[in-house]
Amino acid sequence: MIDFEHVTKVYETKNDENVALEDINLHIEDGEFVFVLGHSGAGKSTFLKLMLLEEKCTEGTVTINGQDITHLKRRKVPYMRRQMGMVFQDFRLIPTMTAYENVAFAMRVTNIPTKQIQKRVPYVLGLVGLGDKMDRVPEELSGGEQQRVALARALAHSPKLIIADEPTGNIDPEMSFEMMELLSAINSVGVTVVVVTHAHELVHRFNKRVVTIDHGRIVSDTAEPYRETGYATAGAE
Amino acid sequence: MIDFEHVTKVYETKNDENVALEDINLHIEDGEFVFVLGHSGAGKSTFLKLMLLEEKCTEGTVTINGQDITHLKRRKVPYMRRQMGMVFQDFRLIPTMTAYENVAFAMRVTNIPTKQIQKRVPYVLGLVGLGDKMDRVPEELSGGEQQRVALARALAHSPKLIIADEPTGNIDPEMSFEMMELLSAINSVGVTVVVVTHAHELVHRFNKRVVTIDHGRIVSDTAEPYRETGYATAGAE
Amino acid sequence: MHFSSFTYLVRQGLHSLRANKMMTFASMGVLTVCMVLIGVAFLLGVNIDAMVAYMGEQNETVVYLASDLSEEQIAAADAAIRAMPEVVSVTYVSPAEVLQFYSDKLVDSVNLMKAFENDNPFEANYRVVLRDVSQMAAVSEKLRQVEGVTKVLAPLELSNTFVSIQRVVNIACYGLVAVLAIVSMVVVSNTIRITVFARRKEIGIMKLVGATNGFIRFPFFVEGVTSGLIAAAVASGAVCGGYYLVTLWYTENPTTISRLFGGSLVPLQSVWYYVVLGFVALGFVLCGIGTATSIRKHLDV
Amino acid sequence: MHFSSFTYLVRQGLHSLRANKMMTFASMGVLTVCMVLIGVAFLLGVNIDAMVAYMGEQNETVVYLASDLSEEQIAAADAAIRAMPEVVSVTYVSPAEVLQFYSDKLVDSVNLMKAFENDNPFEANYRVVLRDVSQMAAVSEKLRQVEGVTKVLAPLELSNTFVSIQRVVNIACYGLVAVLAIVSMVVVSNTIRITVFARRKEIGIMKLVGATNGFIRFPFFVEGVTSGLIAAAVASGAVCGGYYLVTLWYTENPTTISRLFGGSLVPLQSVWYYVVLGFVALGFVLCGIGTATSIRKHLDV
Ligand SMILES: Nc1ncnc2c1ncn2[C@@H]1O[C@H](COP(=O)(O)OP(=O)(O)OP(=O)(O)O)[C@@H](O)[C@H]1O
Ligand SMILES: Nc1ncnc2c1ncn2[C@@H]1O[C@H](COP(=O)(O)OP(=O)(O)OP(=O)(O)O)[C@@H](O)[C@H]1O
Ligand SMILES: [Mg+2]
Ligand SMILES: [Mg+2]
Repeated sequence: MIDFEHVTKVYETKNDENVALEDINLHIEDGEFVFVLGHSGAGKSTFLKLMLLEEKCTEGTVTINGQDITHLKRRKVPYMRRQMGMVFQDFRLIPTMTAYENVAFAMRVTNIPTKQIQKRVPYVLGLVGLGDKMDRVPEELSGGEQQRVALARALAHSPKLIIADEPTGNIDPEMSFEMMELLSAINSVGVTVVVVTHAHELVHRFNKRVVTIDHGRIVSDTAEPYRETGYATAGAE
Repeated sequence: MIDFEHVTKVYETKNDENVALEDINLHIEDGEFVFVLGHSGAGKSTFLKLMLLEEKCTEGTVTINGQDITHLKRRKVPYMRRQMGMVFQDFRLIPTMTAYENVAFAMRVTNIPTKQIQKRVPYVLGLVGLGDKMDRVPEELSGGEQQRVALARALAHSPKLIIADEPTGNIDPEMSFEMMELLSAINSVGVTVVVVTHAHELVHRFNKRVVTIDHGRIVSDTAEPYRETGYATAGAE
Repeated sequence: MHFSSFTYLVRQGLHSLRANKMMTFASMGVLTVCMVLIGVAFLLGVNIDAMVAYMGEQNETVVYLASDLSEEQIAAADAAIRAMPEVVSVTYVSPAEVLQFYSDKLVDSVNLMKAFENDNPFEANYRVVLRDVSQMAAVSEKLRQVEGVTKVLAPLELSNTFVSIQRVVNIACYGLVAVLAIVSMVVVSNTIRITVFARRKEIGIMKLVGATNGFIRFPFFVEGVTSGLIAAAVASGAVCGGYYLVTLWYTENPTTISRLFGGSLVPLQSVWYYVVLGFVALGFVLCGIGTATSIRKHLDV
Repeated sequence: MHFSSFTYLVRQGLHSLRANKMMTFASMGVLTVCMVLIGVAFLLGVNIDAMVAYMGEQNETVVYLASDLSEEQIAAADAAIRAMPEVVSVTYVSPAEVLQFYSDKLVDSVNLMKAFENDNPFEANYRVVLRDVSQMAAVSEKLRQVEGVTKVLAPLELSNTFVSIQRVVNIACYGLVAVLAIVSMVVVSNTIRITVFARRKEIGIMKLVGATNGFIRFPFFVEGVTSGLIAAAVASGAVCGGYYLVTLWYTENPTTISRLFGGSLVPLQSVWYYVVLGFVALGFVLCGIGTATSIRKHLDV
């Protein structure tokens, strides 16, 4: 259960203030699958970063599983994060670790026993089609392969909530579809999934809830199955 | 004029050898607009990197404007690169420089007079819709905004050849279309453009030559306007 | 912490030691050089100290006995002086020897021997060497109390000067070691700060993936300690090996000065453990704790 | 290079100095500390040198004249001795003064004054002080050639010892400075290597965008030189300021030992330019060239 109440995020840069999100109110139930759409710079990534506490909101409160994360004690933050799996827009793989180690690290953090890790890591890397590239460091992988490692890392420790920031931006349509189906399958066993994407044809196919952000505000939200809105299809066709 | 003759690229990693490209033969005329499609990990980025000499091919020769760049003297490499504009898949913006400075740097390198730079940089940043975010460092920009800065940098010094590696992976469809139109417009004044993309709907719209790479080999090439091939639409619908 | 986590984190630390080869190497180089410097300063200090101490051993207090003592009284005084724990050696000098000494000294000017041939005016005396020059004032007072002693000529001014020279040398040498240690700390901790800074993104990623601060810090600590200990090993080898060669050379090539200071350096056997232990401690503290603390500010993610 | 490029690159260098504040600061700190260390070693060396030289000035060669010379002959000899350029001062000591000296010395043992009251056996002599102790052998030979001189007593062994002590001190002090300079080079160049390594991606991007090696290197050079010069300024201030305070304190708190060495340190006025110039040169060479060369291997893109 995710709750945004009157959330505003203002970035302060050297020269100006930048309102990335303004008065966001949103409720996501456990087990939902939500697409987040929006123009470049609309505030989608900021929206996700607030859930992970990578950024702190300027105003309002974010509640996850009944826990007000905006006022969380510093040393409780890691435990909160472990309940989530995040695919970052810029991947954020650790450059000195192989694909295997990157995924294993996220599991290690949650004190999963070694035996289980050794079984699970090849499995999830296999799921994203990288079973044969586990021992490569990120630099030795193609863009799409790195992105899939990031996806595998987000899944590996079986989190209750998966947050993915354009997880298919560097992947071909065929494989994007597969990845989205993977997320959908995970969702079907009760995991909440929030996906930012620009791939509108995928959104079309997957008939899920769509939240559209524009200039820092939620301009449309379909709790019902996906309906074509004016914006959402503007560039897709 | 770009010529690939029997080009093979093998990456050597710690554990294995990895044939990224195998016996590539391709000819691109001056002023052409070429889309490069392919699965994730097919070898598209490698193909582009060979043109920029970021990687050296293992076998074969790459000729650009009649110059065999595989046997270029080291100190001539920068001059060769200046004739090109590259949009990297991972943007590669200099983190300590603002958007303005990043673009200006690529122009400085080519000894363009300061006056001209001061006029041109705001212009190209305006073209990609970032006229108001010139003084932000990459960290303070959204993913799509960073990608557009990278695109602006590639255009800024008016190169003869533009190479773009998934330049719209982080941009919404609407703006992706605008960016592609920008590239198309630049192409129409005689600049050669090579674009790797996963956005098949854009490829559909722009009716250009399409080269498809699969497992390191060119599996289809349409010198004629875009035809639907089995692969190219597999995931696009 | 689970045991499997522990071994994982240790392996993690060792792994990133290899993965960041260049940085490890450079910062280890800095540390090694600092250690060698400290080691050399320390050995220099030890030797200068030993030389000064050697010179201190050359002290001589002259004790005159009354000339009208009986043989028993002389024997008693003799025994009393020799019994003092502060005294290293006692030499009896007869009046004839004193005369001989001075006439040798003035051989170019006058013939004292001849002048005093039959009537030696010099008195017999004891030349007393003290273990510790700084006790000279107290000991000469004690000597004065011995029955039969008429006069005690202690080179008190010399001994004072000597003691303050010793203090200065001591302060200078160990001060130098301390200063170099502090300098090393600044240099090494700055170096570590740079290497950690260069890896701040990595740290940020770990945090975002849900790692606790301890989980991130521990491998850095292991990495730091390991490179600190490697540096200590290299520096120990270099310093001890080098010092051994220097001692050999020094003994085999005596000079006027070196003879003045006893002719040999402090042997390696009696100092190597200070050097090695010091280096290990330094490597452990500087690198281990330095690394662990300098990542702190990057942990606020 | 165009002029606009030049100014651009200089500005670029200064900009990245600020942009990489943390790294600049840390590596500048390392350099400053190394410089201060070198400066302190240098000033120590200069002073020990001065002290040893001061002690050398206390040398004394004794020249005896034949006792049967006429007044003219004595005057001629006197003039000849005083005319020697190596000689700093000449003191005539009459036979009575010599007797007085020895009788004072032996006052506790014998009354020499009384023994030789009427028949002074000592000869008159000249006490000659040389400018440079190391010339003692040569000068005493020259003195021996002077007409009327019967004997020259030069403390040759002492002078030899002194000269070798001087050499050892010299080697030790300037050797220390040299060693510290080398250590600094290793440390600073390693530090620079790390900072450059942390920015290798930036360098790679620049290359891919078509920058020539020189174009990339120049701002790094500017950055290095600037931080080198800032470090030099800070270190100069610290060392010269600190030294000034020390000289004041030293003169105001005389001790037995300090009086032994002349009572005052080498004044700041006569050394500051060595310090400042040395630091500036060091900062320039180490940082500027160090940076420019250590980026080389990252330029192969
Ligand atoms: N530096 C490298 N070392 C080893 N293997 C590499 C390296 N770079 C790429 N590869 C491998 O070469 C193959 C082609 O990589 P390339 O980056 O060209 O793919 P791509 O077509 O651009 O894929 P994507 O669409 O995912 O970006 C991949 O299998 C990749 O794992
Ligand atoms: N650290 C930052 N400092 C200042 N401004 C920022 C920062 N991060 C993002 N912004 C600004 O906030 C706005 C929203 O950014 P955000 O990254 O959320 O966009 P987005 O919707 O994810 O866009 P994209 O699709 O391009 O990734 C943008 O205008 C961006 O320039
Ligand atoms: Mg984003
Ligand atoms: Mg690619």
